[in-house]
This record gives sequence, structure tokens and C-alpha cells, in this order.
Amino acid sequence: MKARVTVTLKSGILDPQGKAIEGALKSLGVEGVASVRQGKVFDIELAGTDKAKAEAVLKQAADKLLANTVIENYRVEVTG
Amino acid sequence: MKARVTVTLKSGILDPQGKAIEGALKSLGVEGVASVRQGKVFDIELAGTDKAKAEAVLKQAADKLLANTVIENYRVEVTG
Amino acid sequence: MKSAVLVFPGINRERDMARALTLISGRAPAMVWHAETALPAGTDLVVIPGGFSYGDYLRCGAIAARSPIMDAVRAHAEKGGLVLAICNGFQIACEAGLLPGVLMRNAQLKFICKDVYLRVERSDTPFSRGYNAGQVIRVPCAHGEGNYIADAETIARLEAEGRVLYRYVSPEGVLDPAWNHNGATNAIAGIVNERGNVLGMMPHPENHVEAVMGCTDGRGLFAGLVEHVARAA
Amino acid sequence: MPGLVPGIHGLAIEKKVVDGPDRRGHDAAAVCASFDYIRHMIPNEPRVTPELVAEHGLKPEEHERILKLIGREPTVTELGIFSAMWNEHCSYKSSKIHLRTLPTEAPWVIQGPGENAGVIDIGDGLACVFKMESHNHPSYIEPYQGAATGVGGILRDVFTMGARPIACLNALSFGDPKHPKTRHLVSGVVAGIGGYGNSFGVPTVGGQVRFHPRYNGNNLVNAMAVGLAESDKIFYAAATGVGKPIVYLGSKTGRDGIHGATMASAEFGADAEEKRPTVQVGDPFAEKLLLEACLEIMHKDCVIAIQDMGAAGLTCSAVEMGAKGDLGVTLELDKVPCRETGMTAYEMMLSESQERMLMVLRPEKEAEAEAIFRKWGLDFAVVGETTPTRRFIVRHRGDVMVDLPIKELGDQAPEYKRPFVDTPTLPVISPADVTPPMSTADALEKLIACPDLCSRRWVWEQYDHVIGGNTVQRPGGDAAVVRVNDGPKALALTADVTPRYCEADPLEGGKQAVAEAWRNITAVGGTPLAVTDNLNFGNPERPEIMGQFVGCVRGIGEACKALDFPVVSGNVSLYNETNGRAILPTPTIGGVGVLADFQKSATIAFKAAGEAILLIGETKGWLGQSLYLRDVCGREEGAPPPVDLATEKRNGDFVRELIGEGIATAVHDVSDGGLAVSLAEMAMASGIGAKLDASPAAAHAFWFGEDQARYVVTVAAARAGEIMARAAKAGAAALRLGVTGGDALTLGMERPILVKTLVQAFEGWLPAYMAGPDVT
Ligand SMILES: Nc1ncnc2c1ncn2[C@@H]1O[C@H](COP(=O)(O)OP(=O)(O)O)[C@@H](O)[C@H]1O
Ligand SMILES: [Mg+2]
Repeated sequence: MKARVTVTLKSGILDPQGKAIEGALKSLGVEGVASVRQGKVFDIELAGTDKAKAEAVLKQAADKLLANTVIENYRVEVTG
Repeated sequence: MKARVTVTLKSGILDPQGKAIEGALKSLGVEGVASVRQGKVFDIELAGTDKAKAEAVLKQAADKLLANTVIENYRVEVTG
Repeated sequence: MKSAVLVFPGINRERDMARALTLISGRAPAMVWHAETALPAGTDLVVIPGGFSYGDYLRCGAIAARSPIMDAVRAHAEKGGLVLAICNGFQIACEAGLLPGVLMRNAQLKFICKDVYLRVERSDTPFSRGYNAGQVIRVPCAHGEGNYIADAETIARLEAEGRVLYRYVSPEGVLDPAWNHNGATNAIAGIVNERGNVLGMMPHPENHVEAVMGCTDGRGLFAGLVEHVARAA
Repeated sequence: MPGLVPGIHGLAIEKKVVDGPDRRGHDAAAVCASFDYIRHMIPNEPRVTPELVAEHGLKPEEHERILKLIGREPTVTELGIFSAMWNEHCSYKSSKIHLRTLPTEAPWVIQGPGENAGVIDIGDGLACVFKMESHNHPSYIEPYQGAATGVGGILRDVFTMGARPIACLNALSFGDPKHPKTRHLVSGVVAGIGGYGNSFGVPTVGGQVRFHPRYNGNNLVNAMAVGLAESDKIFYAAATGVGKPIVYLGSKTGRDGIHGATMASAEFGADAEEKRPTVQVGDPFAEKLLLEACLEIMHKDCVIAIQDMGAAGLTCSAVEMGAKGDLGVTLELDKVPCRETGMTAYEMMLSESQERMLMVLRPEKEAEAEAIFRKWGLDFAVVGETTPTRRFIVRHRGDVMVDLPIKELGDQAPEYKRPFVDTPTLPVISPADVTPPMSTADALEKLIACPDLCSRRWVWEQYDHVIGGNTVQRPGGDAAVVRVNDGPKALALTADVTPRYCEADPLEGGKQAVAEAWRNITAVGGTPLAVTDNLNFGNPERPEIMGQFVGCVRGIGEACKALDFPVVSGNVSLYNETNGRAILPTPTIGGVGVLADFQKSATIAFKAAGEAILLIGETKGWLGQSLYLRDVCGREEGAPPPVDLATEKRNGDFVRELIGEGIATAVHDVSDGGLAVSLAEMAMASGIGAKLDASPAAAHAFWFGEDQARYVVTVAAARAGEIMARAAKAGAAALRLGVTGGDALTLGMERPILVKTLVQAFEGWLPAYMAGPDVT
């Protein structure tokens, strides 16, 4: 099974990278970008075919490692 | 307008991070993860309301800065 | 002082640290592999050294923070044992929940290696008694993600409880954005936990401990620890 | 004949190999027969057509050579192997005959050219292992990963020999700062070098950065690594013993940077797109584990032979192990750890996946070695064995994909005596031919802020140059000084070349590159011991380019001989050109010297006010090819300064003596930009100014001429006279220039320039330039 975990910074947490990218885009003449926040995606191959079980595994992976829940939120989706 | 640019490594390109994460998940006892590939997401606030124009801007941003098109692919979606 | 230096895959300043500890405490530290589940009996000081544990992949320190030895380190800290976490060690300590907050990419998004100036904010802790309060020391830093960030309440508490021990300042000891090379909140370079027995700091005092190498400003931190342990005994 | 048919299925061959003497090598007819048959058995194995040969960069006559050598048409995998072994990079076919002329011996040389890196004895039972290598083209395609994998490759060359890397250097050449791609390349390359070295944990302590329009489209990344080993525990590639297991270590194999970029889609099949050769990505974490694991098993004496997988990975390393050991090698590709599915033999043999090693282990120690590698989380697989047959046999999925004579693969590589024409000599430019467009003070301020002379801080602050706690002299001086273990011994390290000199006069330019490396080591008080050279040139099939190459190598050879500074390792990078426009000839010289006591090393910073400033070496005011002429007068002209090697030696030995005796308080050699720039750098490094007497000759020529063999030295004022006399006795020209002190630099009658004004100009350009948009 294929799945994707998306990890994003909680709102309110400062994102120096996003800030820098906003600046860079402006200086590159890319117009109309109001704000940028950077996050991570993990494309994961899973053994087995049980969707519910897969989601459980992914949640576990995210809680235990993929996300730092102090500053990050995550979303899990089994894409098939 | 809100939009998301997702940047992922082209297939075949070594992903040391993904490799390390696979290992860590195993040693953390997370079962059934066959492979992990890490990518980036950029959550972007755009001025204006013209979806087509927005997509053009995002493509430009991705080509110029957000993605390294030599080794990465990207996808652009205006989420509203 | 009996010290133990943790060794994770990808750590690379463990030798520098061992040399400094040996030089100043007169006793070589035990090098403890990440897969171990216990610290050597009688360990006074645990050091989590600098480097790129697990290549800094995922998040700096994230993977190392979850390795077996860290449970032993937590237990050691809960018993009041001393933990010195430098650079990647600081990142690991935050990820392991030994210290609050997180270290983000440097404000200018570049790895920076240069001597920085630190103001010692108080001298009444095991990690700073080797200096005078207000003293300015020069030590090297070498990191890409040393930009200390935490939520407002945490920062407020750290400040209120005097848990910021080291701050980036100008050579004259003045707070100045120009000398806060990584953009850390309140120019924070080093903090301790509530109990005051765990220090995390980004710069590398262990690289400034030999007169023949030009600067000994880093010595005080280790000398202070040795003295503290001696008195406690 | 018996054994042949079963051989096709790989069984009898294996038996024979194990049982020793194999007759197949002597039976060409049988070999052909078996192979014609084999080719039909290899799934969708395309025919070797002239096009396919051409796509592999092999000339028709080279194809002929292959047919003669093996008596039949090669399989496609074999063709790939020949193209890898016989390309310029691995075979040195255009450069070999000239490289042979380089002096490579001295009593302290333990291993000269021919191994992964050179090895010299530095006393106390210690050896210094070092080499420089280019990663030019990959760094242009993908600057971060190209530069990173360049550093990874050279570090592997060093620890493959049993040495722990203690320092890295890098010499970088970029195009015109105004070129749209330049900034992107600079930021990517610098980040990549730092990203790899910092994570691996080696201090990057020195190097060079230059800009010139001739590098538009062909930037150069030359990386040098220096390691320490016990002089009696050096490891080599040569395998010994028959039937020994060949072990694969490190990361898995993927389709990284496969040479046959143009490989016929016939072989790749429908999903060619997906399988297209890919950019190599560096994994410094894996390399750090590989380092620790390798040093550990070497320490435990498990290793008979070891070879890193660099260019043409598995192919080069396996062939080198066998050929150097006079043995055959059989590989079982089904055992090779792969990262991707469905990899063909062709892909596995030519993959340039990083962080991999090949070893021959002591069989009795195999288990111990494996345990160590598992502990470090690295892949470990027995992928073959040594045989007595001197044949290179590769099997995959039951087919014999390769069966070649192993020694001939290397020894019989083509060797070319390419035609060359000497570079025409340029006129000597006399000071009178140059009218100063501005005052000396203005010219100095302009020069120290120009791209080629301004501070490189922006670069080296992105490199961890203090890790290890042994960096006595950090970047910014003449040579880096790195303490050896706990001292007092230290190494002096530098990388040098002045391409504009090489272009104007290859012979003098080659001499100058070596002389400047020797001078930089001398200026910190080191005794120069040996060099590694990284020869970057254009297309050798053009006689004028070959002329540059030949001239530079001759110059390097002469200088290395005269200065007792042998070449122990190096690398050649040719074809650095775009649309027929070649780079400036750039033979980078990496120099290594030793200091008996690092506390006696000299630095460029003035130490106190009121000290006498002396100039050692003669000043004629040579403006040809000077930066003053180029960047102030806008003229890239004339013959470069000649290098008198005897004078170099005399002056350098004298300065080294002064340093050793603690008489010289500050020392700086005079190079790019001339005397005024050297003095400015000494002032900026210290914050102490200086007052210089009026120039005895034409001011612009005296202050900015780039005459060679010169050093600025400060000594206690009271000793100046005595030192002048000593110089005279030593036969070293010496001139009293003035005195240190104040907060400004004053050149004769010129307006004083505040040192802090100089610093602003010096530090300003690069950060300001890099702050611009990074257009990819
Ligand atoms: N310009 C040169 N001068 C001296 N030795 C050289 C030069 N170029 C290559 N060599 C030597 O030839 C051998 C093969 O070079 P190279 O293929 O770059 O080594 P590796 O395969 O380890 O990268 C090495 O021992 C190297 O030191
Ligand atoms: Mg090699």
C-alpha cells in the first residue's frame, strides 16, 4: 500500500525557512506571494492491504518519529 | 488564495533521509513500513483570486526556487 | 569527575569532547554507544556531544533522541545527575524532552562556523560557576540549525527563572542582533532545565580549552563542573 | 569440448575457477564460441553497433583494439566496461606519457602516484596520506550534490588507505560574477562542500576561489583530503591469495551517474524514462559510518586489500584489485545489494553510487568484520572471489555477462601521444608601458575589493574549520596549519595555481603554481614535503590545449625537482570546454609540509607597533598578467612573472630560518596583487597599520608588480640591521620597507588609508554579491 504523511509547522511557530523563501521569491520577481510555510511529506510504502491497520501504523510512525508534536501537526492519508 | 506546492525526489534518486528514517522506524518497533521517501511541502498564501494566474505564479516559484528540477519533481495545487 | 560521552552514529565531536574532559578533569570519559541501555556505574556527568547524529536527517537530533541509551540518560537526569548537551547534543536533548523548545535553521539559512561571544548570565550554577556573571567568553560555533525557538510562555519562564545561562553578545558584552549570528530568540545560546542539572548550548567550549591553541575561554565550563562534583562528593 | 556448454550456465566455470588453472583463457576459439552462444542467452541483449560504440565514447580504432584483445565482439556489458576503463578519466590515455615525467620520489615518499592517494612519512611512525581530485562537470549540472560527492570521493580515497582524514581543502573556479548562472553555482558548490565535510566531521581548512569568464559553463571543483595513518599500517588495492572472498561494503547500488548516459534504450526496455541515469546524491552520514567501520576492521587486522568504488564503481575497483594482485576476479552480481529493482549487469557494473567499498578479507576474520559492519548498520555482502586465472568474470542471473583478461583491461588501454603546439610567448610589459589610471591608494582600495582578491570569509565560514580541535591556523593565512594528534608536530596545507599565468606561459605558470604552494608552506614556517596535482584543461585533441598541458606539466616537473617537492598523487580533468572555448589552464597544486613545533608557526598578522617591515626577494616591478594590470588598468596582457627556482629556494629557506629562530614576528608571501596587497592583508589581519617608505622605483610597478620569490617579514626594529646583513650573507635580496603602527596604512607619499576602511572594502564584496537573487 502507498501512503503519505504530511507534517506542517503549527501556526504561531516561527518558520525562518518560509520567511527566507518569501524574500527570495520577491527578489526573483515572483509577484503576489503573501506568505510561505514549509513542511515535509513522507511517501511511504506499506506491507499488507488492511487500510485501517495501515493508518494505525502511520499514526504511530508520525507520533513516535516523523513529527515533533511540540511544534508540528501531521496528516495521514493512505493513497492506495 | 491558499495553495500547496509539493516537491518530491525523482524516482531513482538516492534519498539518504528516507533511508535513515526507515531504519529508525524499524528500531522503534513500527512494523510493516517497506520504504520511506521524504519530500517538501510549501503552503502558500497568494494575493488575488484568479486561479489560473495563481497556478502560473506557483509554477514560476517552483521552477525558480522551490524545486531543484534536476533531481526533484513538483506538483502545484490551489486549495482555495 | 566521572563522565560519559554518548556516541551516536554520525556524531563527530566526541573526540574533541573527550580530549577537553581528559585535559580538565584529569580523567578520560567513558565512550558510551547509543545502543547501550545503561550508563557506567557512578557516572557524574553525561555529555551529549556535537555532530550530525543520523546525518541530521528528518530533524536534527530526532532519531538519536529515540535511541535506547536516552532512557538511561533521562533516568540519570531525574536523579539529579548532570547532563551537558552541546550543539547536536542540545538538539537531541530538546527532541528527547530533556529541555524545552527547538533549534531551527539559522536565520540566514547557512551553516556558520566562527568564534562567537557569549555573556555568562549567572555564575551560581554547576555549568557556569567557572566564570563570573556578566563575563564575556569567546568560543567557536559550527552549526546550521542553532536558532533557538520556543513558545512565548516557555521563553518567559526561561527568562523569569533565570534559566538562560549563555547569550550571544558583542565582544563588549552588549546584546546586538549583528552578533546573534543564528537569530536565536533573545539571543539564547544555552539554557538549563527547571532543575538546573541539564545544560543545552550550541557553541563548542570544548574547542577552546588549550592555551597553545590560542584560547582557553571554554575551560571555565568544564572546570566549574569538576569543582561542583568535587564539592558535592 | 567438455565443460564448455555447462560453462554457459555458469556452473562448470565456477568449478574451474575454484579448482584453479583455467584453460579457457588460452583457448580463444572456445571463448568466442561460448560467447556467441551466451549472447543469445542474455535477455534482450542488443547487438554492438558502431553507433553503440560511439555512444560509449570509444573511437573506431579503440573498438578495433578491443576486438584484437579479446578475439570477438564484446557483450554490451563488456563494452560498457571498456568505455569506463578506457575513458580519459580512468585511463589517462592523453596524459600518461607526460605524467610519467613528473618527479615522484624522495626519501620521505612511502607511496607515489598509482594508488588511491599518495603517502609520505612525517616521522614518529606517522604517515600523511593525501590527494586532490576534480568533480567539475557534476558540480555544474547539480552544484550542491556535485561538490558534495566530490568531497566524499576524495575522503574515501584517503581512508581507503587506512588513514583518518584530518583536513580538507578545495580549489574552486567560477565564471564571470555577472554571468546569470555564477551566483547559483557558487552558493550550491560551497554549500555542498560544507554540507558533506561538516557532517562527515573533517575540518575544511583552506583552498582557493577565483572568478573568470573563461569558467562560464565550466566551473571547477577540486577537492583535496589529507589523512593520518601509522606508516606501517597503510592499506593497498592489490589482492593476494586465490579463492579469497571479495566483500562489498557500504551503501546499496542504484542507477546513480551511470556513464552510458546514452545507453541504448533497447537494453532498458519500455520504462527507459524511469531508469534514466541519475544525479549522484551524497550521503555523508553513510560515509562517516563507512569510515569508522573501515578503520575498525583495519585496526582488527581483517583486511588484505581494499579499494573504494569511485569512477566506474564496481568495474574499476574489482579490476584494480585483481590486476594489481596478478589475480583473476569473479563477481556474482546477484549478490550485490541493490537499491532499485531490475538493475542490469551493465547498470551494476557502471553505477557510481557513492559510499561503497570493495575488500578482500582474511577468511578467518570474515565473521568479525561482518559483525563490525552490521554494528555500523552498513551493507555487507560477499560478491565474488579471487581466482588464479587473471580473468575478469561477471555473472548475473546465471549468465556470464563478462569474461575479459583482467590485466589487459588496464594495461592495454590506449595511450596517446597527442600532437601539441607550444603557446606563443607574449611580450614583456615594462612599467613604462603602463600609465596608472588612478593613485596608488585608490588602486589598492579597488584591488582588495575585487572578486579575485577580496575576503573569502563568506565561503569558509560555511565550512567547519575547527572540528578536531587541531586547527592552529584557520583559513585566511598563507597555509592552514593543523596539529598532528597532540603535537607538537603539525602539517601545513595549501592549494595554489594562477591560471592567467598558465594561459600566458604554461611552463612558467606550471612552475609558479608549485612555487607558490612551496612559498605558502614556507611562510607559516613549514618544510614543504610533497604535492598532489589536479590538472584541469580543455580538449586535449586540440594541439594548442595539449600544448598548454605539456607546458604546465613540464613546469610543474621542473619546479618539483628543484624544490625537492615530489608529486605523490593527483588527477587529470580534460575536456573542460564549451562550444570550443576552453577554461584557463588550471593545474591546481595541493601542497603538504610539516612543522616540528606548531607553536613556532608564523602568521600574517602584524604583532605590534614599531616593528621593522622587511621585504625578502627582489622587486623588478613585473606588471605583465598582474591583477593591477587586469582589474585596475583593464588589460589582460603580457608575459607572466618568471620563476627563478634557485632564488625561490634561497629566499624561502632564509625566511623559514627566521621563523624557526622566532625572529620573524609576522610573515606573508607576496602573490596576487603584489606588495601593497600583502601589506594591506597583514594590516587587516591585525588591525595594526604601517608606514612605508616611498617606492624606490615606479610606484605602480613597485607596489603592484607580481615578481615571484618574495616575502614580507616583520622583526623587532632593533634587529632589523642584523637581519639585513644576514640576508645579504644568505644571498637573499632584502629591502627595509618601513615600520608597523597606527591605525592606517600609508604607502610612501600616498594618502593614508584607515585599516578599518580597508577591512570594509575587503570583507564587503562577496557577501554583497551573494546576497543577490539565486537564479537556478
Ligand atoms: N596529475 C597527476 N599527477 C600525479 N599522479 C596522478 C595524476 N593524475 C592521476 N594520478 C595518479 O593516478 C592514479 C589514478 O588516479 P585517479 O583515477 O584519480 O585515482 P582514483 O581512481 O583513486 O580516483 C592515482 O594514484 C593518482 O594519484
Ligand atoms: Mg580511488
